[in-house]
Amino acid sequence: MVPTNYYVVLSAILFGLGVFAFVFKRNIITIFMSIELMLNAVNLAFVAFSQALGKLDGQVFVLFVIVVAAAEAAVGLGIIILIARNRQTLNVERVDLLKF
Amino acid sequence: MTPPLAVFFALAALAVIGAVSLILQKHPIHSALSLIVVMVAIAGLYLLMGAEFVAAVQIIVYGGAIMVLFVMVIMLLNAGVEEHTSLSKMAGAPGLLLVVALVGFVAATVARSAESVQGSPQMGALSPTSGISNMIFRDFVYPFELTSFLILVAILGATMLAQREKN
Amino acid sequence: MLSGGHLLSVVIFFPAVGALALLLLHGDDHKYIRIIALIVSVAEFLFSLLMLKGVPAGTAGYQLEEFAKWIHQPPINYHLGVDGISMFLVILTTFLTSISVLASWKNVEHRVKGFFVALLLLEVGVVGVFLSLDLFLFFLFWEVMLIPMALLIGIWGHERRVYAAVKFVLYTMAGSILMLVGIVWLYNATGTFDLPKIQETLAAGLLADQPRAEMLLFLAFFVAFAIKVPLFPLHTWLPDAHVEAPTAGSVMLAGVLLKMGTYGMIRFCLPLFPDASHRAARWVAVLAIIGIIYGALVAMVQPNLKKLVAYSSVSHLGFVVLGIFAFQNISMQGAVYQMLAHGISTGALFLLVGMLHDRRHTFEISEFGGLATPMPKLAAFFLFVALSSLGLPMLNGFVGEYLILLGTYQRHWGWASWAALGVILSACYLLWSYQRVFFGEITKEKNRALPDASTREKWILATMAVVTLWMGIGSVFITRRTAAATQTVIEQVEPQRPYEAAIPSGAAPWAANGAANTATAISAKSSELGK
Amino acid sequence: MNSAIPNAADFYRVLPELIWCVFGLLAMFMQAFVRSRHFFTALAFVGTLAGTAASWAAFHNAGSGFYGLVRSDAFSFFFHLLVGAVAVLVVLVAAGYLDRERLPPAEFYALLLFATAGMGVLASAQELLTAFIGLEMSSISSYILAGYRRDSLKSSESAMKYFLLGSFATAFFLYGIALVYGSTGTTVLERMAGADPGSTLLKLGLAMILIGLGFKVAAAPFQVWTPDVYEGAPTPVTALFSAGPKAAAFALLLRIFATVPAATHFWFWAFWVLAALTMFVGNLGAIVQTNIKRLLAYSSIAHAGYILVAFAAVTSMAQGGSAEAAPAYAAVLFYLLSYALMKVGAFTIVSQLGGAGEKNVSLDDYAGLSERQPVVAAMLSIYLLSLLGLPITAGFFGKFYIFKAAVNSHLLWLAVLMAINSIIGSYYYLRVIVVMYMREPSAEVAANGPVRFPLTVNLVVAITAIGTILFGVMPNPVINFILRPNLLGH
Amino acid sequence: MPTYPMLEYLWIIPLLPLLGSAVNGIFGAKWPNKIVNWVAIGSTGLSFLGALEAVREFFESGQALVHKEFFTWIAAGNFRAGFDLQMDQLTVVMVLVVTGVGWLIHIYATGYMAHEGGYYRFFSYLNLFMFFMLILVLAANYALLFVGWEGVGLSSYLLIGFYFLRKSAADAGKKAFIVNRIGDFGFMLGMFLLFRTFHTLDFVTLFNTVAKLNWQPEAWGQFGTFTVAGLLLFMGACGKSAQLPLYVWLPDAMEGPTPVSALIHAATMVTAGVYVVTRSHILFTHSETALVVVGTVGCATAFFAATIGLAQTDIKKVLAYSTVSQLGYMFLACGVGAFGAGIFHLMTHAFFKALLFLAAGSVIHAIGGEQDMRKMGGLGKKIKYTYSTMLIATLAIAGAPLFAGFFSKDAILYAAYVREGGMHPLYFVGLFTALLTSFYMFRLIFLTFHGKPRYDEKKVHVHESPWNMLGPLVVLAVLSIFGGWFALPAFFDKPDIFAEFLKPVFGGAEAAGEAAAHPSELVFAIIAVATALLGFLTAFWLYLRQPGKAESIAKSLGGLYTTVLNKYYVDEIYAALVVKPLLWVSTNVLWKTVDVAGIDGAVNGIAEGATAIGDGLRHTQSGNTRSYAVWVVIGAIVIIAVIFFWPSAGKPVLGMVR
Repeated sequence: MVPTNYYVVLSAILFGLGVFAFVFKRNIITIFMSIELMLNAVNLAFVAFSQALGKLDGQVFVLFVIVVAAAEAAVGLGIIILIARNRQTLNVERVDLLKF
Repeated sequence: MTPPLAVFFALAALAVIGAVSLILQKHPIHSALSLIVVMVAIAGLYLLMGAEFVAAVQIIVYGGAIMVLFVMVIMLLNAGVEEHTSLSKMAGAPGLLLVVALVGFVAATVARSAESVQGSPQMGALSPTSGISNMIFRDFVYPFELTSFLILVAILGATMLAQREKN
Repeated sequence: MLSGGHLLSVVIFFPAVGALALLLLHGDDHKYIRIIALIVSVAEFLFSLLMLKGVPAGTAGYQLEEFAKWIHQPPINYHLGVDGISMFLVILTTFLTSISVLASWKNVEHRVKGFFVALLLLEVGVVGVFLSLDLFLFFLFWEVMLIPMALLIGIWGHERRVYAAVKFVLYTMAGSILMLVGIVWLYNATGTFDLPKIQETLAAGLLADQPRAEMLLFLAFFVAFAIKVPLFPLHTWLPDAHVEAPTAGSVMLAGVLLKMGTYGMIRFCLPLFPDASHRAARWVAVLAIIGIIYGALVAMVQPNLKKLVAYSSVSHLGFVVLGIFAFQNISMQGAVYQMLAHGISTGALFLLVGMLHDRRHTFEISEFGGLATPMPKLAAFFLFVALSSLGLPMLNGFVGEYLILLGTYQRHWGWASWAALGVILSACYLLWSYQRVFFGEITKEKNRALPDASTREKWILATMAVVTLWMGIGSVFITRRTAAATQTVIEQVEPQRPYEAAIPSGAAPWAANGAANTATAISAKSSELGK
Repeated sequence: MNSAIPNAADFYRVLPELIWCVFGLLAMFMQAFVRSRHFFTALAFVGTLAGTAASWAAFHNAGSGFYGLVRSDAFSFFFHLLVGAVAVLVVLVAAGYLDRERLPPAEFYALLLFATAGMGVLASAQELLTAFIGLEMSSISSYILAGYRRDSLKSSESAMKYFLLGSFATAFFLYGIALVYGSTGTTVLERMAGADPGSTLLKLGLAMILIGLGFKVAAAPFQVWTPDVYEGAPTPVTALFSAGPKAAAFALLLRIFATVPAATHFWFWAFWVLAALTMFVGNLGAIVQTNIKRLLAYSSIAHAGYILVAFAAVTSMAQGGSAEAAPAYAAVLFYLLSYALMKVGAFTIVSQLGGAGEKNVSLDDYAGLSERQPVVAAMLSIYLLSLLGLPITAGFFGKFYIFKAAVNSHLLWLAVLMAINSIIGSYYYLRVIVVMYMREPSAEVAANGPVRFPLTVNLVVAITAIGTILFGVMPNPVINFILRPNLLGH
Repeated sequence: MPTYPMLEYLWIIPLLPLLGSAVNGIFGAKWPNKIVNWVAIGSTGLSFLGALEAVREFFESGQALVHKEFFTWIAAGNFRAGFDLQMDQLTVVMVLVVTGVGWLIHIYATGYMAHEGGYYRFFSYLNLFMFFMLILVLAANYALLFVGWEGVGLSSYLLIGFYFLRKSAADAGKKAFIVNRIGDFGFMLGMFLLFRTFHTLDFVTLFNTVAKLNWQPEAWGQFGTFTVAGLLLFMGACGKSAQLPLYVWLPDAMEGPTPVSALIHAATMVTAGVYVVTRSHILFTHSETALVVVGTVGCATAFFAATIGLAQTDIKKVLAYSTVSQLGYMFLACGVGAFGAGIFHLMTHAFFKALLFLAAGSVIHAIGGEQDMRKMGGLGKKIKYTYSTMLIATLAIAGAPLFAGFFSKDAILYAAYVREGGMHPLYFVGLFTALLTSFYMFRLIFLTFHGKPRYDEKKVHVHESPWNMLGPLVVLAVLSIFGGWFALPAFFDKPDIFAEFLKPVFGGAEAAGEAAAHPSELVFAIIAVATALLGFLTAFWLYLRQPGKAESIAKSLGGLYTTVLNKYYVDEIYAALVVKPLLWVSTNVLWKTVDVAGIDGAVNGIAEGATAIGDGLRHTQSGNTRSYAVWVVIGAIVIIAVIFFWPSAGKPVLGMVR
């Protein structure tokens, strides 16, 4: 039997890597992927907890999260396309018209 | 060590490696692929925890639908190797330190305190899947309905944003 | 507690009605706008005179009170009341407003409507400040008054008007926002905003055991008022505001707005926080004295006539603050009187300076010189006003200053002596500037053909002159009515500690117990002096 | 978990959301058949209004519904009215705007309605996941609305930034939920009441939730996105952002306090620090702005800071829902109301004066406005003075109640900091007024004459202005309502 | 109809000139000089008659002190200053002098000013002066007295600056007012102290309190109420009566028209100081210190001014310094407790000094505005009346026997000598001053009227003045001869009417001075006459016998002479030590540094600081999403840090005060 906190720590690490990726990647798409990574980490935590607590709702949450993620993905990619069309770049650092 | 533990470590290692490679890869398509690896690994962990329904959804929706969407977009915009700019002063060494600090602390805290979490470790009478469906359609019917609108919003938005100007 | 109709509400809000009437007028028939503004302001003045009936001389406490619940939670009430002090300040306000309207008859040419609307709204705010007995209401009027004044300065002012306007508002806000914190704190302590109630609660010794809290509260109020007065070193907004403001603005500013600060001290600082006042008195007095001398000296060397008058206000208001914080009935009376006198004489000075500006469009003294030849009448009025401002007996300025110094001397001979230097200096700067402006040969060709006072101006100035003279001779008419009020304040502030203790060390031995008030005390002292 | 199926009352309790969503759907589908802009405007107007009105129904069926996922009470009623009213006003503003900018109306209104629905959910959610869904509904719609002017670089950029950072923060929020769930075994707020405050996991979870919501309410140092997004987004949308989502997020925070004592334990100092930081960042940042939209954005950061002061006051009262905290709650609610009024009003005028493509949004374009359009200038001044916190405006009472709450719970120094900030604030609000009244316009500014205001916009301006003054003179009704003891249904 | 109408309505006396002033001031501009004359002379004349009538009634009513309260002027707390007039023997003297001499000078002025512009203005001011002066002498309390006190200061300001086109005139006026203010500073403080101690400023009550409650006099060096109050009042007196160190304004005041110099700066106003000191004699008699200071200052001034007088060449300046010197005599008298003598000298001095000025004016008038004696000479034959009257006045001031000055000055010197307590130095200095006095006066006479003309006889044709100018001269001449006979010294063994008359006022105070009618007084008289004669002879020798000798002596004196000629450079010293530094400090330190740079700088600095910070902040807003992400991370860290590590975070916080 695998102790719960193994899972939770793993999720924490993955979440952290997601944050890391978000900060250090430059390609908008990749950045967006890192968000997905973070969400996955969260899901892992949910399932781990639900298993530990012996409650199912944790898993239900995961489903909801996945749906939300999908929605976000759709919109996000839409926005990315828009940016790519307007700016001819996917480098987030080139998109800084609004500042100060 | 016990077999499940071994499996766990294997999958965990796989997930972490995937995540790291997502960061290290220069080309978005490679990042996407490594993300898929992560997701598969996580799906494996779900199975290990006996949440097979979730695992399935993970594979289908995430690994399938969403990541395909990503790949498609990458192709569509034929995004090349990410150029190496560092215009942001914050996201350099200081950012690194901060992020590490944050991650380190969170991980540590969780590690220390997570074993406190336990309840009655039996999954109840009915099998997870039917239980889940019960919950979704009774206890969580309201958010469930809301998600449907959420999807609508997404569709609306995607079309709205991605469509070319009429005039 | 409700007695006698709604006179005060009328006095407060009548100008607002007038302002509305003006707003309905068409923007560019200036003639009617001016006339209506004049009618309104004069009518307002007459209304305010009605208060004289309502406030019989010698009766302490608030008269003509009005009370209505306004906001339930926290309990904020529409509570008005008037006593001898506030009554005359209100009358001064309404009087000066009428004068200002007349004074701006010609020299306001663009956005005439807005100008008079602002002027009337300003009147509303100021009168409200003087009449509210609810801290919250008071604060409300206190803030509301800012905007019209700022607009007066900022729109119809001179070159650096914007800077001056913003500076004015920021300075005042800086003070008042802290006052708001103080007010809220008081509310938390006492559970009410009603001045008399708070007064009772505090008098019952609510803060007796926490001097620090009392001092902080005192400061929260005092700083706000000190900025308004303005007390050295918080005065630097004043020269700019005065110089840049249009004539009417300066008149209202000097004549009335500064008084709001001193009024606040009398009405809030002393009665609510007597102990803190006593502890602070020494430092306040020092600041006031510095202000007196400093203001006079700086005024003396100003090349700009209007700035000179502005700094003279700093000096004069120093006297008022000193008189207030001497905690003597006499000096308090003097302070109140000085407020009114200063309102009239400095107001008149600004009017005259404004008239010069109308003719020459400059305030630089060096631009004038020998003006007595082309405009003898104006020169005569100017001299008259200057004399009243430098405190010539039989003119209004003297009574206030004399009483203040006399009273202060009873408290502390050193303060009075230093302050009295201001009497010398005021003569210096006023006469010197007067000489440079009016005496001697004409130096600038432009000045040779300047017109003398027009009929309108003559009437304005004559009115001021008459009031000046009347206040100089018939001062009792006013002091009789303010006596009770000031006495109340003194009683509220004094019982905290016996008189003796209130004399800081440094009082001369030969004046140790000068306040003892009976012949026996005198004879007792005679023997002591004999040794 | 009871096994009864949802009854009618449950649906009454979420009626506003339902109506908003349904009308959203209508708008979506109608776009295929109807071209007329007016139709959609009318549709959206009716929809928002109906939904807002429906919150009466929800209020009359007070109580928790859907197995305790949502609760309808005075509190949720207040927020439904608030976000609903904002939506109505935004619809009116947008009508003219979309027309001017040649933007498709249907999607806009649909998204607006969905966003409003999402906020409604947030306001009445009793369970974290539901709240999360609501949050996402409003957020995702907001992302799209921000980028609604597709062809404009700024608009699309603001959409991107809002989206990326927004979902970043959402991830934190979600992680927080996960941890809380882990430590308490539930996501239903009421069931957390008994949670052991000592649990580290709970601490961390609540911290994460605070991070997520802190981002939504633009508390420093999460405020970074605000100016950019506000500037880039279409101005009516900006108006919505500044009022709606913020209010909803604050609503959720208050809910959490009211029901989870542990939160109040952990969050007090966090709020103290956030409040101080936010006030200063907002005000100091605003001083140097020359673009009016940006300036207002910073000012809204500052105001978030003021509200956080009230939150600190709430938390410093040991038990969230207890009696002595009531005034603090009232302060927050009243402030949000007044703030929504003036911000919407101000942005309305800004959007109208902006002209085609929002060209004229720099301060210089406002020089001499009082000469060109005296009424508009006067109205804008009213909002600004209210933001500045001058008496006889709603803004003053809002600030006053917050002062009161702060002093009441001995947060004297926070009150003083707030005082200092309102002085700094008064400086830049005055600057705008000064520009409008006291500066001569440059030649080309003077050249483009008065902008005409369509009826709908005038209506909005009138409503907001009157509201600003009215609640400044007669706050009694509102105050009495939000000071009711059973505000949060306990 | 009350028995003594004039005493009942005492206010009429001052009011009349006020009316005259007002009428002339308001309407005079349009009127011809004639009407202005009538108003001016009429009003003053009537008030002179009123005064006479009042005095008659005063005697008739048995010389009981008259005290009338007309209305309350200022009242606050236990302080009351009423418009109260009183009349006692001292007042009688002053009122008669003021109205009488004043009236004469008015008449004289109608001639003198006939050709000046601003005629109405002049008389309006002059009447105003009369009003305030009368208030001053009639006032029944210090506050009201102060009204007159400041008022005369004002009128002298106006009259000195009458030729306001001349900068020197305007300056002189300003100087006079400000220097007086410096004195008033002391005067006010004196009043405050008195009120603090006695709770009244009313003469009668105050002095009675002192007398009845038998306050002990203060010994030398004891600074009790009496000493301090006395000295403070005396400070005021110094300002008004041009004593050291505040005398500087009087010589400059000669910028005013000559009648003004005669009325204000010789006869009446400048003696106000003496009046105040005598009026409050009881304070001084209670304080040895105060008396000594008064006496010494007076004596010193007398000598100091006389020395300056020696070298002056401007005829009016000479007279001015002689006035200062004579005032010194009066204070000397007060200092030695001979208040009666002081008043007596005040009166006689009013006569002959007014006469001197008027005559001088007549001379100036005759010679066409020239004031420099070096450009005169030999006028004696051309303007006989002026000459003779002026000669009489000179004899009087020099103290020639049987002339007014002889008696008064003699009385003072005698009192100074017999006063016990080492006052002898004062006597000798006084005596020497008498010598100087007669010298410079005769120098004036000789330079002006004798010798050969030093002016251009073709241009200037000298003419005697009209009768409306000569009339007053004659009257005053008569007074300067017989005016002294009111107070015959003891050796005439006739009653000293004047002293007797004033006794009710000064009571015991006089005892010291006048008490023993001592035969030796004759000796002193002779000595005095001898010194006067010596002075006369010296002048005679220097300026008639050997013209030019004076210059050579002056040269031989060298530096000393120039110093004296330049009035010991006192004005320059004041300018260098007081005025210039004050202006410099005010401009550069107070205004430019403290105000503009300091306070305003700080305020604006704060504003700029805030802006700078704001500017810094907005640059963290780099527009780069990645750095924004870092900010979010920072925020996360902050919150977590606070929640986990903040002291006292997480504990129940009810009732914690922050």
